[in-house]
Amino acid sequence: MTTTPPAVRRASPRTRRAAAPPDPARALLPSPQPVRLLDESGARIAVAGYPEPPTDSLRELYRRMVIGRRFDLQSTALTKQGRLAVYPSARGQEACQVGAVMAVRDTDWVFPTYRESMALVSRGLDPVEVLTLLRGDWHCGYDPAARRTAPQCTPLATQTVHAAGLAYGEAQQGRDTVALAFIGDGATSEGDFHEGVNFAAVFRAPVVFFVQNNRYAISVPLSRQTAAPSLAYKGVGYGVASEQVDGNDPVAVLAVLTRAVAHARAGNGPFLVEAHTYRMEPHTNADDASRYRDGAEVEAWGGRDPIDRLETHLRGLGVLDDAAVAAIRDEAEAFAADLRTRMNAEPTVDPLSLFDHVYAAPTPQLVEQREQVRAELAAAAENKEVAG
Amino acid sequence: MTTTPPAVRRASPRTRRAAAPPDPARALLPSPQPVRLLDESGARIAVAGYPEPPTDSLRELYRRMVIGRRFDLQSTALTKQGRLAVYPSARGQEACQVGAVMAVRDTDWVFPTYRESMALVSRGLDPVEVLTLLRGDWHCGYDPAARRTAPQCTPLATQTVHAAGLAYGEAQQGRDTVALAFIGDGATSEGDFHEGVNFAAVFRAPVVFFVQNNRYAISVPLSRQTAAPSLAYKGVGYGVASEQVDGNDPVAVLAVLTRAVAHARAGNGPFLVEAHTYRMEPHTNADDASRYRDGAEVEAWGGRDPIDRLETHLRGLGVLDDAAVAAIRDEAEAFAADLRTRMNAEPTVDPLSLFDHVYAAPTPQLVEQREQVRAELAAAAENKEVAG
Amino acid sequence: MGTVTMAKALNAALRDAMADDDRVVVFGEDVGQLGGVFRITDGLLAAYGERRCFDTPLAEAGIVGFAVGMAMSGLRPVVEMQFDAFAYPAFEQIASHVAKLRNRTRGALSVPIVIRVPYAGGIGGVEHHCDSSEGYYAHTPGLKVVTPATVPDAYSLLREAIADPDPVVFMEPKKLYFASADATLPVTTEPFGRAVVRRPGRDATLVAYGPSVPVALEAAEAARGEGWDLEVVDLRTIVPFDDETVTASVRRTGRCVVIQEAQGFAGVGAEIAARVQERCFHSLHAPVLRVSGLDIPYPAPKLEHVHLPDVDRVLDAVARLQWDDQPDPRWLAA
Amino acid sequence: MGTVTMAKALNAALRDAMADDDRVVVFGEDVGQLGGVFRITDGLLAAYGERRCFDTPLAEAGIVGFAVGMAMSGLRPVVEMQFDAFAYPAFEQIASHVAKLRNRTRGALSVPIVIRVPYAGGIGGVEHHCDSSEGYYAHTPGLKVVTPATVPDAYSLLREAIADPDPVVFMEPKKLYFASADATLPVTTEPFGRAVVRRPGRDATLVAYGPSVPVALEAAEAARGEGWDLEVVDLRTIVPFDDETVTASVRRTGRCVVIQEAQGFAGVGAEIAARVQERCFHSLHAPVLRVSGLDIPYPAPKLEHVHLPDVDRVLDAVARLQWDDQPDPRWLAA
Ligand SMILES: Cc1ncc(C[n+]2csc(CCOP(=O)(O)OP(=O)(O)O)c2C)c(N)n1
Ligand SMILES: Cc1ncc(C[n+]2csc(CCOP(=O)(O)OP(=O)(O)O)c2C)c(N)n1
Ligand SMILES: [Mg+2]
Ligand SMILES: [Mg+2]
Repeated sequence: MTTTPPAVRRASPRTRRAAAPPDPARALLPSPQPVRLLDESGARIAVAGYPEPPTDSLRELYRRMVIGRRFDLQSTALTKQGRLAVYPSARGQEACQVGAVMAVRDTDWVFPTYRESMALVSRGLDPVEVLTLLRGDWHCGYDPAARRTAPQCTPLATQTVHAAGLAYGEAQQGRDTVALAFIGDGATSEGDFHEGVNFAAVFRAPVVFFVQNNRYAISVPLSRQTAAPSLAYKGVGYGVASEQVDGNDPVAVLAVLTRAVAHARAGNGPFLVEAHTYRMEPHTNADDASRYRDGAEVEAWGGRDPIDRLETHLRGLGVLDDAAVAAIRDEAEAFAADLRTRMNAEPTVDPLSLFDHVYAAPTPQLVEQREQVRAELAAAAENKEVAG
Repeated sequence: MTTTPPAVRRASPRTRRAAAPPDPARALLPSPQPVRLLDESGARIAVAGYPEPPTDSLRELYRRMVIGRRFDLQSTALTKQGRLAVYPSARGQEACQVGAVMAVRDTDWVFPTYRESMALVSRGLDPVEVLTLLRGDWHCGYDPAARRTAPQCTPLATQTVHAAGLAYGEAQQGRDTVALAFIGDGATSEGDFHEGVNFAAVFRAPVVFFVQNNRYAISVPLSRQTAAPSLAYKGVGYGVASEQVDGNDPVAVLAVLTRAVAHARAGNGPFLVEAHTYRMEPHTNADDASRYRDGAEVEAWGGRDPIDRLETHLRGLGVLDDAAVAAIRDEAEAFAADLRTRMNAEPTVDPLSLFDHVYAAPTPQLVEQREQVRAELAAAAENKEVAG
Repeated sequence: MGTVTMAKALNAALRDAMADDDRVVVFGEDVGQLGGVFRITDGLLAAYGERRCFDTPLAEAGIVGFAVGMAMSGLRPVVEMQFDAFAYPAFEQIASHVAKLRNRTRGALSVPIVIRVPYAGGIGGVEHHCDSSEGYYAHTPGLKVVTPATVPDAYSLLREAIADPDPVVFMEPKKLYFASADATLPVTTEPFGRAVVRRPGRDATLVAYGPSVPVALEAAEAARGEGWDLEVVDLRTIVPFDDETVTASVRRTGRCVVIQEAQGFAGVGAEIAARVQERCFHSLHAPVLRVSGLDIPYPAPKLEHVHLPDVDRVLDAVARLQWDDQPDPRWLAA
Repeated sequence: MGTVTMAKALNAALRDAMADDDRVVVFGEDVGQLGGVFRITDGLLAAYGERRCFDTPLAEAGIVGFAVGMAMSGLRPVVEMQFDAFAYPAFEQIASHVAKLRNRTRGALSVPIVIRVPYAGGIGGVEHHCDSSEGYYAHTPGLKVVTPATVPDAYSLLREAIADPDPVVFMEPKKLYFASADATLPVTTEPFGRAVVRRPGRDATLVAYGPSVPVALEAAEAARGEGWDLEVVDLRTIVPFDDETVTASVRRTGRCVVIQEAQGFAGVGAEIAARVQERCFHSLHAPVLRVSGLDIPYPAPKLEHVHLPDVDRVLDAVARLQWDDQPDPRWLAA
């Protein structure tokens, strides 16, 4: 609890010059360039510290990315048909969305944002439950406790602090849970990001903070979020190990996240990963991206497609062939067809359920208001009957 | 406004390995050990990049530190006499308090916290006006606009954002103002610190963020604020140049702050300085520091007295002798005596002034409330007269 | 000028204010190149450049605190909070600095900033995008709280807010952004602190503001069929409050219903009801009733219609104004 | 047990709750080694160790958000905000998560956390240390808002808050911390949602809570001299609100004054006045009056006595309750 004045434990400056101690910060700094295990043509690059994940995992990664993209396209289509109020697409970010959730266990906790519908589907959540929020039925359609997946978070960066608390609470209760907190590049500017990472660091909570730097916060480019060489350089200021990765390289994302999760699970505290990627679609279907970025940029990124890259690699390894690829595509089509069908049925939501979960038991004030709404609904139904 | 995908401007990993580009983060990292220009015995150490400030400045620095400490002791004494409601002492932090304000011009802006009474007096503000807050007369006793000194800030870290906005606004209007924002080690954990530094960095606003790391936030030790090797390592995560300094070495503080201010004024953006120091007194007179730190620690820090250190150095240079030291002490005594006298007079504060500055002109609601209070006061005065 | 939406009127107000006073600067999230998610700042960057209109890092406390600092340097910042609930991160800066700086410094520093907050519901927005947060600001001394319900007021009140020496929280009813009206801009309407009788009536007074004003007007129209002639008062500014207009109306009509979208408990409507009964006690034939949002978190789009005050709910309240001079049986039973 | 201060009772409540349920964890700024600036957590670290009671980084949004996460892991966090105004940085976490998480997840996640907020004035504190912030929380659906005025309630309500399945903002009146009473702990008083008549009376009802309860009692005592027999109702919990007790009292007395320290505009007192006139209209001989803090930022110590409701101001309001059944001339003049 007491602290020692610096000079007691530090060598004097003169001595230091003679034999400077290693800078403790070094170990926390990210690689100065994003880690990349596949180049843009899909060829393998060796990077120390990042062994290639098992081939089975890569095949599964590929499969989920294909299904994930199909899900994403289907969801965007559903907005056009008025079946979804809004959809924030993750197309282009498949390596991040799928790679990250594949790096954690079912018993780990995931803290997603609005952007992570694909990640959640990839984690095995029911796509209809995931889309409940965006269809406008209720705020969260899945059971977060059962799925160990927090509600998709809209107030930016607030979930990072929850992840820290959850991870610390789990550890305190002797469970080896890791918390995976998703966050966007823009949201790193929020104070809550700072507080979330710092709490995790101070309490050595097993959290992986995973920044998908897709270069925009709605319309605002990265240059307006930070003057840092890279967002991963924020780690050292918290005493948190960090890394940056090519977010369109699925192998690298899975490898870096696997290392980060292992680091956290082993009790070494949190880990910060920044993935450099790009969203191919507008912010949501309601956004007009042509106002702030040009087609050439989008096209250039289209050439760095993460699915193509992994497919090339796996074909090269002989793990995938035309038939396997076709089978996965068929599976994705079936997935989308099923989703379409199920999204065609509009569930009704009981208006009186509005009063059910404000508190564990309604206050007298809510009981009164509930009674008033009940009476209104009954009167309306009666009027309808009379009219009909 | 548009961004380029990384691979276009970056060499491929293979090429990189052949000739790695210099890490842009390097230039932003602080010295791995605090900069020190005087060792604990007062002997000079040479450090590249930090020339010794002019001797005249050092003499003035010494003078102000002596007066500053005397002011601080007097203020603590005033709390015991009930003349001040509360006083957060800066004893032990004289090098930081005085060194920092000496590094800026009168036309620069200072953003102090409750801890900076000494710094403000050293900046030339009337000590009675500075103590108005702590005497409980009004929230701020000096004219911040005239003195280019924000009100002493209690909500932690909030002033860092104001400093960023002020500095940017000044620069936008063609003025070469620098903003000096004081902050404590504990307050760096607040989200507003993150946002303040980041805004300044993104807009290249000329702000010097000066962290006085006195190792405690009330009772909470530094180890509960950060797991970082040092708070100065936060700079790189914002793209902000940073440095750490021995905060009990007045020469180093002045030298580092002078460099930081020059950096900011030259248009290179903000600069983050962490000074390692120690508060010798409890958090305020109301605090009981024995609950959380032991006497040995306090004593060890007492041995690193910043005034003694500078005095030794200046005597060594022949700039100070017994007579000069005595003259400065006399000046400090006179300063304290004058303060005592002036603090004995309790100013009256007009109760109706409560309504004067809520808005530029009172709302009808406030006019009504003012009238009610006026009537109450009149009735009370009448009762007194009748009774008396 | 013909037909103008509220969004365009707000845009014109910003544009004209920037033209008239080069201390006016506009910033926030997505207000530059994109022109704001509701396009209220559309074209300002092109017209006035990066110095006058710019995007900031994504951090609301930062935006508001930065505005405080810029105001200290002599500028007049107008900042946008993207949605109501996303102003909450700035709450400390607003409550502890924006609202208090003039007071703390005895007027030596002022904070002539405008915080624009698109607020309230009715647009099918997902959670956190539809809060009615005016109550938090109205309860904070030192802030002025303004909310237009008409296109001319949107223009005029925003111009006044920018010119005002005090900080103004300017609440923009999202659901009215694309409602249009015949209006000629520029226009000057009644100043801050003046409520306006939007529809005269003899039988009861509906007091409303912002998004509830059209609901009140519609209800008044519908009430004609039931034989009630209702007066509708549009507050326009919540702080300062126009006691005079409200009180005069209720004294005349003897009955009053207050309408707000926000959850009811301890909100602005409570204040209005409390003030009206205090000042009009002997004119009242019935208690002042309130129609407000339910005391629940804002619901998902599919159920927001259950939450929001609508014409039926207003008429129900009017019907309970004891026209037969009989006490409300609901409260007698309790 | 003899004489106990409210501070000690709160300490005992935490201690006993921690003994009874090892999911209860206490954290915040300076709550460990120091025992809190008001010593409410004194000795908890020594008794239960770092795992159960610990200091955090200095960041209120972090503290509350961390508590949310810990609650999700099955623990029952009790966090301390050091002073009222220093909870504002946590406002987003409180309004958008703590208050809403149960609702958002249809009850799948609950947030059984207690946010302790030392609040209100009367202790000569400098700026930002004396805000009465209960209005912000009471206006936020999903939060329970509790404030004890007596030593037994301090103990019992805090125990209940910790055991409650919902988030509770527990407002502790600072000026009562060191007021003591004869009390035997542990003690169980009336549950959440029940107001208590602290002093029966026939002529008028004073409704108060937290720091204003002693003022109300003192005023009632003083009023005897003027021939008024005043009833004093202590709300204890603001949310849920006890309409039954308040309404029954006012129906009996026919007159009501609401007292709160907070600035009046759109605060809890407004809600109470609005509810009472709504429910007791035909029993009221005079409008419901409010005595509250002024609509100004909390003043410096030297002037706080002008701001705070005191006995004289309460008696002035009581005197204006139209005992001669004449309207208040102030409002007729307007
Ligand atoms: C606190 C808060 N402020 C503003 C918003 C509005 N908003 C929603 S998404 C978004 C951009 C986020 O960008 P980023 O963090 O980069 O994530 P991305 O959308 O690119 O995945 C903004 C400003 C919000 N949801 N929360
Ligand atoms: C937002 C906020 N939270 C809490 C406090 C209460 N408080 C006042 S000073 C202090 C400790 C600050 O420590 P540090 O930043 O290290 O500065 P020092 O007092 O050591 O100079 C605390 C917790 C506050 N003033 N503001
Ligand atoms: Mg982004
Ligand atoms: Mg400190």
